[in-house]
Amino acid sequence: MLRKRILIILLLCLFASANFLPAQESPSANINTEFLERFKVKPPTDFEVRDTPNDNGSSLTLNWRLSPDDNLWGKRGLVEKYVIGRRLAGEEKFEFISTATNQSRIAFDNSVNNKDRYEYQLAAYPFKYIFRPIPWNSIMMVKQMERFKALAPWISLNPHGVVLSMLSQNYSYYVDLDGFRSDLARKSVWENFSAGTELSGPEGITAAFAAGQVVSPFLPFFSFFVQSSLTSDPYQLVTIGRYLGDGLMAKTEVAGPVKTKKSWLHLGRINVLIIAVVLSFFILYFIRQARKGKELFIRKIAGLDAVEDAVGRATEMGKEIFFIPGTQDMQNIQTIAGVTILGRVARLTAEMDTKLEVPVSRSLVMVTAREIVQEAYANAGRPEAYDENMVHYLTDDQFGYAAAIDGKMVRQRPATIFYMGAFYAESLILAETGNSIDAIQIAGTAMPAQLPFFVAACDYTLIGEELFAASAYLSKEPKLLGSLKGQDIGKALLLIALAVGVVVQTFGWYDFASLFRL
Amino acid sequence: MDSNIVGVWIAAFLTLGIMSFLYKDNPWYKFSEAIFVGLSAGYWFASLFWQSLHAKFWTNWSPAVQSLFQGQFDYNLLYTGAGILGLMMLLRLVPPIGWISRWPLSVVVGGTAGLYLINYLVSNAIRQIGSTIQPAVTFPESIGWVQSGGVIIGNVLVFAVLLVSLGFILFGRSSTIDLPTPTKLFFFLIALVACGLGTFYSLSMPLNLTGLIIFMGVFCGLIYFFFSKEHTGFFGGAATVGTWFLMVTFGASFGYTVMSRMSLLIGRIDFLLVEWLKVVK
Amino acid sequence: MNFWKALLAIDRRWIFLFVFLALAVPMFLNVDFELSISREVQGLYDALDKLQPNSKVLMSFDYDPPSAPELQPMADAIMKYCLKKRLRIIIMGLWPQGPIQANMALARAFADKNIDQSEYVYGIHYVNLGYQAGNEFVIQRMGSSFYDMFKNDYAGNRYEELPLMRGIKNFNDIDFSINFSAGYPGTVEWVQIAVDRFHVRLGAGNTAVQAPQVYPYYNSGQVVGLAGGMRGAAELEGIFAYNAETDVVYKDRGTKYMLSQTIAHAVVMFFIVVGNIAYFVIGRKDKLKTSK
Amino acid sequence: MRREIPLIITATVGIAYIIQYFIPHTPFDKVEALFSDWLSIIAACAIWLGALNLLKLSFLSVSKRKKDWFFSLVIIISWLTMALVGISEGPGFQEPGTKFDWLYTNIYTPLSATMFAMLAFYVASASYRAFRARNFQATLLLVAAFLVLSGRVLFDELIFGFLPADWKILSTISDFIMQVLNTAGQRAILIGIALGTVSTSLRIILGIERSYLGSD
Repeated sequence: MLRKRILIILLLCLFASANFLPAQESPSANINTEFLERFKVKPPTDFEVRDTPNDNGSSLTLNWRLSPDDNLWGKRGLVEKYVIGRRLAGEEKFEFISTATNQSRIAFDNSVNNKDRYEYQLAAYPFKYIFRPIPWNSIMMVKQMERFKALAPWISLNPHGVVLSMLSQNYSYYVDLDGFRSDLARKSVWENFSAGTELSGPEGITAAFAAGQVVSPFLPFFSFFVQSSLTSDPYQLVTIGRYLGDGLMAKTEVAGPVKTKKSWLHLGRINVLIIAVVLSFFILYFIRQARKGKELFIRKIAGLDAVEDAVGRATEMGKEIFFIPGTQDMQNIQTIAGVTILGRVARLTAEMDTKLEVPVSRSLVMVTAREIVQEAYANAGRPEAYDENMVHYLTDDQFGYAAAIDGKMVRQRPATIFYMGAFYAESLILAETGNSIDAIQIAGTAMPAQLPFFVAACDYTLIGEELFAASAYLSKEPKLLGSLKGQDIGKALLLIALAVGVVVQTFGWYDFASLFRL
Repeated sequence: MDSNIVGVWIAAFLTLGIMSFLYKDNPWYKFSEAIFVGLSAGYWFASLFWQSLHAKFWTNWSPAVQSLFQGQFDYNLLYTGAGILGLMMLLRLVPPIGWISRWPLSVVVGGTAGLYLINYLVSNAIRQIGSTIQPAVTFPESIGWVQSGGVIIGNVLVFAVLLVSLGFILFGRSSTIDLPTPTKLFFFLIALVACGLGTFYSLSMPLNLTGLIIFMGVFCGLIYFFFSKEHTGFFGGAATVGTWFLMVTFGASFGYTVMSRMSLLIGRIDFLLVEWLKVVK
Repeated sequence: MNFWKALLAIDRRWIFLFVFLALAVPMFLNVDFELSISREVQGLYDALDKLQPNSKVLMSFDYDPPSAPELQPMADAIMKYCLKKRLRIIIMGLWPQGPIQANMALARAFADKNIDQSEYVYGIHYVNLGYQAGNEFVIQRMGSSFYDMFKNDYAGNRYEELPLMRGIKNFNDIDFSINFSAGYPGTVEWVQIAVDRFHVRLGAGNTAVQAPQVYPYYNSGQVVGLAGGMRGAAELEGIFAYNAETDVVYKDRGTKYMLSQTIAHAVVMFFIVVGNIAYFVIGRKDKLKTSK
Repeated sequence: MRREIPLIITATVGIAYIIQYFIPHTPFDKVEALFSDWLSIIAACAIWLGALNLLKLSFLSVSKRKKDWFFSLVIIISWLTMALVGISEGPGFQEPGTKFDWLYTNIYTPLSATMFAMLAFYVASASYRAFRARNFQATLLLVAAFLVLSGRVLFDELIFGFLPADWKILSTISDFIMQVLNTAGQRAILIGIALGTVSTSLRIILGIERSYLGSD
């Protein structure tokens, strides 16, 4: 295996030198300098490092102004990215941390701790160009090199030659100078960067990679190979790029030293804190008031009057009433609200002596609904009229439930149908059939996607919060009434803020909206 | 036979099986549906097994336990707690001790409540109010033809809405404004002229009323959901305008939902015609 | 029974058949057209366009096959654009099926002959972190550390072995984030946590059912761009195709389905009109006193 | 014991999440991180529970030979197939080309997609038989829906194609509805829901609301 590889490498060397030897004859120092000058970039300015405010001391913020060469050249400019280096205060060498894309002015270092002091340096990194990857195949390689030469005639002018970086399928040995991702690449780039030396020619690179698995013989222009120690890995050359060398990076002054701070209060969120406290206060205050037995006023909810009329209509016609409490289980607050309204409907049917039918899709809902209907009949003074089979379970399956109710509607033709609770797509099927049998339909749900269909297909709809308000009104439960009232105060405060804010803002007096920004 | 071709035929068989329900309920549909129900539960089971329990719990917990045997304490040992709570959740399948599942449930409920309290307050209330507070009227220097069309339509609509709501407040059945009818009419006439001039003005120079319209919608909509005061007088008028905004909103939702549903069907028809029958390229 | 009553009493199955045919026939037709681009789609395009090559883009695929007809065309187009633009792509999913849909989008992009798969290396240029259970808590946790949520990627590779992920600690290291969402958890959760807590720049692709609820977030800038439903997909494909400097084929299924979509809308509108005419001709049924 | 401990847990976890938002200092960040990790594992178990529960119900149905027990058998078989194939494939079970992926692409995808695509038919028939301009509100709704429906497809191009190319009248109107009127209405709903959620969450954390614990 190893032999085979040495053979391949030798062969490659042969090919490569055959390819590049003529070019070697005319390397011109002048052109090199000119070339380098052309690609030299200016460093970014005003580089500073601060503690990232309002966090647990795990981050530093780096700010800078763009290098003047960033975004000069057409759309892209000369700067490909910014390279960030960091060292502990007092140490000499910088360590590569990460890169930021060109046009960026800010970066975060999230890999710091709260104990140490850090210093930073930033460098603008010039572009290099990436070409098509080629597989590990010597003949292909030669072809590719030819193509590459055609694409990049300056190859012989570049003193640093071509860099081939390599990828094995096992990432731990992966070297990608393009992305600076591997530890090997990291080290080399940053060591040379911090030492201030330019990578001149293959020797520089050899030195950088001495600790790694650099095994290739160096050719004048065909820089180097990196080899994985895993022998069975199929190799793939991924990038061939013009490598300008780290020496071309334009570095800033050292910034720092800085240390992170842990904050005890997130200063940007004080407005949220105040609003949350005020709102919670009102909600809890009104719940307390309601528990003490204070009457809390709730406006007339028109949908509840419609309930009475609709039950009356069924009575006149001598037909049944269907009540459908949605397809969700008892822990859904919409189902709870729906079942509360069922209590009201049941009381009316008991008083008017109309037949009520409640098909449900959850066993727990069935149990609760039976209790509620029974209680309503007892309160109306007609416990004997209650029959357990008024409330019956059909199936848990969403569409199965809809289909079963569909069939019942067509057969029994109820005069009035209530839909109160949480509904999904089945709402459509139910409301359509209900409409086709000319039933009066009253719906109530807080499902935003189903509300439009109910509004279009039903005679009356309790929209969203109206459902909860209705149930609070009917159940007289202090916790529901109190919260409703507390929310109303919250709404009133927000409405006032809104009105004042818009007026103030329209006349351009004051940036009122910033109170609500984060 | 190529497994892909077999796959496409099976997929078509099942697709048509589900669609056969449109004709009427039948065994073919029930069969397809049963496969769907079983398969999707199996899918969740396998998916969660590898992607959550294995990747998340086991890979953290087992090395921690191993290192415990070597006498080291690992922070990841705290995952034992999660493991126990997860097991408690599964105990719901055993009714006599099913109540124990309330413990993990209350972790979920508590966490969700804590997170939601802040999230909804911040993203859905505070930030929404903040971005509604903007100048009601702006005068953009230049806007394109298309936008100005929208602005003009918007202006006409707004003036119409203003006019109608003013009419409602003045003459509505629940109006509490106690003035002689001629005076009311006079006010209304002034408003009418103002609105007409405004509309005309907006045709000649686009003033952007987006801020005002959004403000009115939010304001009136919130008043509709305000339960501490009867909907009479100004409140009644505003609430009525609020319902109009809500209705337009529902109309938009309606349109989008129809669009969505139809897209899904188009996707299936595309499968039948392109991938299965290959009658369309 | 008069004509209108008979018309309304028609068997539903005829309607079903009619709809099926109305949607199938346009599939055989091919039209090309220039759609007007709405501001929210333009916003999404601008945000992507401003990104520099090698910027890190987080894509969360929060949908499953039923919503794919709407969201897949968007995902395909954006994936193609990001690959061609050499953005580094990090894929994840809050729905278990999401990462599979992401792979489909990748496959579709690489099937384009102008995007050469061999130029893109898994782990360096794109990564699929897979699904994580926990809904919005996953986003919340990613705010402090991606690694803690995704110790392994989709295929079981370790996080630290993925070169792309090594430099990424949390949302601070992400330049832009896109979310394809069909419901819960989805765009709303990303806005509430990633945007409002961790200041991520977010673009969204939504099913049409969800899109209207996302518009307030677009208006307030919490979402920088939004593509809703099939129309959003077609507009995205259009704007990419119009601005593309490459030969990548952007106009794909979103554009192709648009004609069927048009017919579908026409059918629904026609039904509503006919139904309502019949309703008024027959005469309204006796009304409730309180109903408005 | 059955109620107190869950209430204490709920309060602790809930308060931890709220405090963490305002105080980034340790230990609150650590506590929040720990709870989040736990939560996602519990969530996974909860979904697992659903999957197992289905299996349990189906087994009961088959063993008691209930009506349609054959289809319950189909459920069990397909459940087992998917789960076993998935688990036997190892962590890379979803990679393209695996058996699991085959099942997913050719069986799961068409079934789930078709299930939801059926709604298109129902929408169409409901639009014919149920959506009526029965009052002013419903009329407004339907008009808005019409404008949006027509503006989001090719009516501008196909019907008004004779107009100058940038006169997309219907698109402009529907853009206006979506970006302005819809935004306003949705925002009112959002704010209302937000306040409701705050009060419900507050009640849950403080133990005032206990309905999630069920009754015993």
